[in-house]
Amino acid sequence: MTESTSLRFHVPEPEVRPGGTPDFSKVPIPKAGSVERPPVDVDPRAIRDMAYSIIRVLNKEGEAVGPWAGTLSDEELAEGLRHMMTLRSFDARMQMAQRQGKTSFYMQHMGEEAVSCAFRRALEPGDMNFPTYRQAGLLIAGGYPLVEMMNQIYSNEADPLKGRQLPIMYSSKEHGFFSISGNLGTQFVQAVGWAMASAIKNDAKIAAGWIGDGSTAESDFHAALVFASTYRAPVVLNIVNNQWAISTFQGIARGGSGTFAARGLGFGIPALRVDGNDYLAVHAVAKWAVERARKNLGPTLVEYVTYRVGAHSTSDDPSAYRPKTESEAWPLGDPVIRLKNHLIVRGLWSEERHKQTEAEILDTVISAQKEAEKHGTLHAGGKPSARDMFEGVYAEMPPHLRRQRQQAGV
Amino acid sequence: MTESTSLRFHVPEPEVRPGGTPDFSKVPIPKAGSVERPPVDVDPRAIRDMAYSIIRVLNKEGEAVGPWAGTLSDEELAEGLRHMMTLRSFDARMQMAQRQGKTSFYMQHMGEEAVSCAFRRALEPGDMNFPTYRQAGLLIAGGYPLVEMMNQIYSNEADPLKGRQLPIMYSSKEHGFFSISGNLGTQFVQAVGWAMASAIKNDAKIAAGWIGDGSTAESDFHAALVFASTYRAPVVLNIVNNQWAISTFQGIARGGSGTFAARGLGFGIPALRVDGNDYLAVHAVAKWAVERARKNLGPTLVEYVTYRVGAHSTSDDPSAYRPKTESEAWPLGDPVIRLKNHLIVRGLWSEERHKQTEAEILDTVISAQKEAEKHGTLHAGGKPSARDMFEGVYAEMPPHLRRQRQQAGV
Amino acid sequence: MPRMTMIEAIRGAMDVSMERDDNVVVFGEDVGYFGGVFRCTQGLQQKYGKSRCFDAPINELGIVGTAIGMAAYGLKPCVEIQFADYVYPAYDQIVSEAARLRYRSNGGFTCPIVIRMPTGGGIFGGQTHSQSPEALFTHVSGLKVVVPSNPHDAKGLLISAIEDPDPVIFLEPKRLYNGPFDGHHDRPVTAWSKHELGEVPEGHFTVPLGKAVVRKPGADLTILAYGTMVYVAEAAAAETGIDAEIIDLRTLLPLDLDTIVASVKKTGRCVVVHEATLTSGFGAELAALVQENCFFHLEAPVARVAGWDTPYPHAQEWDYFPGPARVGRALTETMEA
Amino acid sequence: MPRMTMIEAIRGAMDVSMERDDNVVVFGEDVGYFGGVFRCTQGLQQKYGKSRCFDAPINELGIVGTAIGMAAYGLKPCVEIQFADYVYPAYDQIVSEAARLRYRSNGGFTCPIVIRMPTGGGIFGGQTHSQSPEALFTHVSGLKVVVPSNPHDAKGLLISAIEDPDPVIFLEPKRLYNGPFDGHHDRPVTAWSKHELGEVPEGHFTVPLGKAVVRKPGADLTILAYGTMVYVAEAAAAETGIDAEIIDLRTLLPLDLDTIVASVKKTGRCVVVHEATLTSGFGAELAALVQENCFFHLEAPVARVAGWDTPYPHAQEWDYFPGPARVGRALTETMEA
Ligand SMILES: Cc1ncc(C[n+]2csc(CCOP(=O)(O)OP(=O)(O)O)c2C)c(N)n1
Ligand SMILES: Cc1ncc(C[n+]2csc(CCOP(=O)(O)OP(=O)(O)O)c2C)c(N)n1
Ligand SMILES: [Mg+2]
Ligand SMILES: [Mg+2]
Repeated sequence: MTESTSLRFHVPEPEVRPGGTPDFSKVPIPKAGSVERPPVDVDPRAIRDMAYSIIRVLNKEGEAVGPWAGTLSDEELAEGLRHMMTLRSFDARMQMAQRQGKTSFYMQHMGEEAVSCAFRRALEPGDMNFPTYRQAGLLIAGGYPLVEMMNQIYSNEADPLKGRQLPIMYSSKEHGFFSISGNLGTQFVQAVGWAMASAIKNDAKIAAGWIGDGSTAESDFHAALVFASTYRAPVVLNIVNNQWAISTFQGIARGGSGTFAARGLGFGIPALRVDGNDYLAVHAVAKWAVERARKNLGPTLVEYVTYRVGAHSTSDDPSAYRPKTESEAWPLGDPVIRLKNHLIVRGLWSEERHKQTEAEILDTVISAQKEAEKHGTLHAGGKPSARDMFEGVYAEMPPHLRRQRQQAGV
Repeated sequence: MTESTSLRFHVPEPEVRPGGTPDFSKVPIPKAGSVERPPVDVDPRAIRDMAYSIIRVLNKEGEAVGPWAGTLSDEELAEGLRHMMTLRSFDARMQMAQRQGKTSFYMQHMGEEAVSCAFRRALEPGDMNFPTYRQAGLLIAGGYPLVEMMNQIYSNEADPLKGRQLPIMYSSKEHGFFSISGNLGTQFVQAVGWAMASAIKNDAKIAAGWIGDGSTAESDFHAALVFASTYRAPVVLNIVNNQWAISTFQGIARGGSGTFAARGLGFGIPALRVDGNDYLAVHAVAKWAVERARKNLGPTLVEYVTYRVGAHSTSDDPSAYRPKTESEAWPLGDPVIRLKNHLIVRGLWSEERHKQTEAEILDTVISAQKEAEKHGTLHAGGKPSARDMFEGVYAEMPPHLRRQRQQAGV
Repeated sequence: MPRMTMIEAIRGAMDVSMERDDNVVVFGEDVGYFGGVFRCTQGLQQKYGKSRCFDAPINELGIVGTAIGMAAYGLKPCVEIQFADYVYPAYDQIVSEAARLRYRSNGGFTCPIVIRMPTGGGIFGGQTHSQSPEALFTHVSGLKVVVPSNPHDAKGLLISAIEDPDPVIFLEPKRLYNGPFDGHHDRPVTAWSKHELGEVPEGHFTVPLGKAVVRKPGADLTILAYGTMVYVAEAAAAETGIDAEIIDLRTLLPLDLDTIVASVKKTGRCVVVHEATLTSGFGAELAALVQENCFFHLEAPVARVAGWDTPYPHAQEWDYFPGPARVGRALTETMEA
Repeated sequence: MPRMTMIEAIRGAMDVSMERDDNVVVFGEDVGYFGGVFRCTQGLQQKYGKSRCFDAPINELGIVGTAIGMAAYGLKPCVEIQFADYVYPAYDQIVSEAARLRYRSNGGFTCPIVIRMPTGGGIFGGQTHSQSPEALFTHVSGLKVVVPSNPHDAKGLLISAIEDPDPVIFLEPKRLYNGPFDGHHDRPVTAWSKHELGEVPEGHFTVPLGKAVVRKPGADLTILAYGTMVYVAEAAAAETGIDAEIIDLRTLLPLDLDTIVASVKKTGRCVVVHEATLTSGFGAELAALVQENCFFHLEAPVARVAGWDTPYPHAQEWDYFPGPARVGRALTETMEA
């Protein structure tokens, strides 16, 4: 009975490494418009295949096609483009500010702007996101002031978080943006708890959890799916698959499952995959999932297929682990260009208008930056006090902290 | 766009509670022999439906039917029956011993004997189980001495674990039985690590992980599936679904997924469900999964559908949360009776022989018990020394423990 | 005043809190229909419905993680971890999330949760039903850590904990559930119905967090204890005849240092006792604080009596448990030093 | 002897160990092809193949859990947790499993694993890249806890840890990776290439676990430190002119109590410093032990200088970090007490 063959250890590897030629030809990309749009109360078992496909709306010609098209008005689309352009411009300025030593750390969204910007539009006031560090579009599309974001990034005297948090770890209850943790995955299950609370109170608010491809491996991901499945929590569980987790390609987290969306199948949770670089598709799927949650139909798992064009963070240099030109070979293109082209095809936009908007946005970002820098940057100008460091550990400062503050002489 | 409907909180409930009439009519039980037996190198995606069915071999008439029949010889079947009867007899004696105050705690297997007893027969020497507290059949079917088990249960002077562990938390490397933890789930992922090690060393040994239906909710379950899927570890991942986790019915852990086996689908791991009260079916499926592992085809997830007839442990009284007669209504019957009937139908066994065997086994168990009790029971007779308590924390005793042992005066 | 067990007192605290505040919800493994393996939540689901008291999947991370989300929403979850030994899967959610949420969001989000768990040994529970992990929480800024020693305090402290705006770890010495236990396992135990601290006010009342209490005034030596060890200390003092002042800390974080310092300055000697393993136990913090604050009043080193630095053994439970004899020896030695 | 950074020394220790013993395997997040975010494993995959050094999914529980299984099989896994701040998801596997496996199986199964992780602050890493969780491990019987302070020790201790038959938590002060850091963030840092402790023997050598070392002999006062704080202590002693004896503990569990006691009995004064938050930090255990063992030799209370009891802040990093000024103040006060 014993097999004499000896076992072999298998470690998944990306197709190419630095020096090789990027090749995404094995990534199946369905035609735009080809994936059905089921009713929101569909039986999850009837749509299992959707976990292995990709919902797309914008075709190569820049047209919006198929059953998922048409969820946004012309004005909303133009505004959406502005949001993405603003996020990109913001990122560029803040990357530069970090290089100039104005802050310690930054993380950009290059290539992934559509995901958070379009998702935000599907929410209502009172809904709550539990974001990772790569969804600042939720704030920008939600109208959160750029200056406040910068104040946080600079840890300056006007920082709404009093210098306590790492740059970009924003928090705004009013803007439906839960305090970012920094520990991967932890907030996915908290989103489920928040949604459960809304159901317990018979309210109508829903939650959205966010997680990266790499972080789906974390235990909190499982906990979130278990609790969401059991209590049918009104939550949208978003996986942003940008192909990389720092230096680790998505195959290490995904293993033999084919897709990340497929993880939902074992929980009876509808699982959709969507072109994350297609603003229209992201919005349409978000709207579908949000509607399900709001109608008491329970959780939805959504995988956004996108690509992290930039470095992981300002501490990272991707040329050490992937070909420099990989992002250019990425088959789903650039979300800003794709929406821009769509608007041009529709006659709602032009190259000139785009350039002009770009310049306007840059002005806005620069003037916000100037405003923020009046309040200081990490190592210069106004900064939160050492006193602030002792506040807020508890609602009321206990005696031992008061003694320590005294000892610190602040 | 906002739905005015208010959300409702959903908590799954079992069909009946104490006072109600047990009703399993909604549990679909496929006919014995009706589920296909794919080749071991089948593409997992081709057998997704098997996660929602139940592989069964023994039919109502006690015949072995279908493609999964025929993995065991007549002698092996008779021996299998003896193993299950021994486990049942052992359980009865030890339950009683606990009530007599000879030990602090016991957990029995009533109704689940086939799972561990039949699985053990599919393994080779050198393979390793990472069991929970409800797979003592692995030891009994593997020939581990009953006296040793009892010495451990009694925490007596001959206890191989020196009184350090809770009763029934056996450990035997020689018998391929990893030290039971007591913390649920933790060992599922350790099994995967053990299997990875075998592959790393190009050996031929495989591992088996064990977990209960309730414990699949734990994070370790997810970690195990992620690592097993990514590294294609040679491991059989066993879920024993005995319908209850203490007072909690399986619907709380399972949520909307339909079955526990379905959890494997999102990982690209073949997932099978099997009649856990059918010795022949358990063995056939175990053999299939073990062969896959040994042939470098990677992990298999197996759900054993069974029923916990007894209390969770000697600290539990199930009449507080489920109808007393629920186990009688359980549609998959009793594993001992079913194998006995099969052997009788086959002309290999008889009621008389069964009674006689029962008596023989009782004798064996009682004499083992007498032997064990010579070495003491928890509160009487020989016991491990207080000195033993300080040993084995580290390979070499560090100075602080030596000081403490001295202080203790032992 | 009615007399009751600690289980009844704890249940009463949740009952009162759920009655007064719709936002209080209770969940955990087996706590719903069944009412918990120690029956602390018995009847709450029947009274308040399945939305307020329900069974959770066996995932401690998920129990605490969802509770944090609920608390951010505005609820006040009071969750049960079946045994303190099983809290570690939730450790990241407690340490990285619950404890720091207020701080890192500058008060934008808060986390008023209570995490209850039976703790301590003395029931032949072996390694996985006997641990006392309090020191793993007292090192975490942002948490409060409470250990009641009797039904009266258990109710009053638990109500305070539920009403507290910050996360509270609430450790229930399971050996005390049914009666005070003086460490003499071979003698019959008094029931709470025979003990004055079994007297518990009906309805709402609180025992404030952060306040210790002197259980027995004394002149010779101060014993710092909490939970089960309060009674062991009483027994040891009685047996040695040493006139010890016994302080029941009740809250470990934040600690009532003033009460401790006042007592040690008076007695000049101090013995700390706990069930948890010695090294890096909470006794280390107590000894460090006492010598820092009372150095020039001390006649002898602060002594610690604690569980040995081994996993909690099964058969050798009474060799492991810091009983009256061991505590008594430390008292005598400290008096003689 | 070659001079090298602490990163190179740590890499060298793994290299030597993998070379000598086929059973040594190295894995963790980003440690394979890329060689780790701090590059501690750079080149190991290329040299030893993907079966011996590989990337892991982002699941710390799984990293430690599979390592335990591998160790039970007979391998010697040396795994990396990307930052000590991310070890909590693996806490249950470490505390309930790795630490107790030998004990509960009476030696039938053992767990020779090393869990490496960058620790400590001083790099503007905020709450989630700055923590010093050593005290959360020193309370756990069955673990060993090591904190090197220089390239020489880092290599020798890591080789010892890998060869040790029991689980070792190996905390690498990331502020020291490239050079000793005396706490003066506004001054240029010396590189290890300019420091004698940057001299590291080639090939195999060990520094034994459980042995402290006197970094600087002195007569007036004993400073107990480890990791980054060794250099802060040196700076504080130099600046105050106090003739302090500085002990670098190197291993926290098991602790080299003899070296500590001998020194304090000589000096009569003791200051303990660490980066971790004060309450229930490892300094509490040190202070408790010192007063227990040297009470009648002490001229002043044992003082502790530590991180404040708050989460690690970003902007206020240098207000939080226990720098030379704060340590110096404690030295002076202890001399004057
Ligand atoms: C618990 C935990 N482990 C490890 C890290 C370190 N870390 C930060 S980001 C990152 C990669 C995350 O990848 P992914 O989830 O794909 O998100 P992405 O960065 O691509 O958006 C890692 C490993 C962390 N922050 N938290
Ligand atoms: C981490 C952890 N949490 C909780 C428990 C308490 N506990 C012991 S058994 C059990 C139920 C387990 O149910 P299941 O997994 O279905 O196994 P079964 O007992 O039915 O075989 C619980 C909650 C534990 N031992 N470990
Ligand atoms: Mg990613
Ligand atoms: Mg079960």
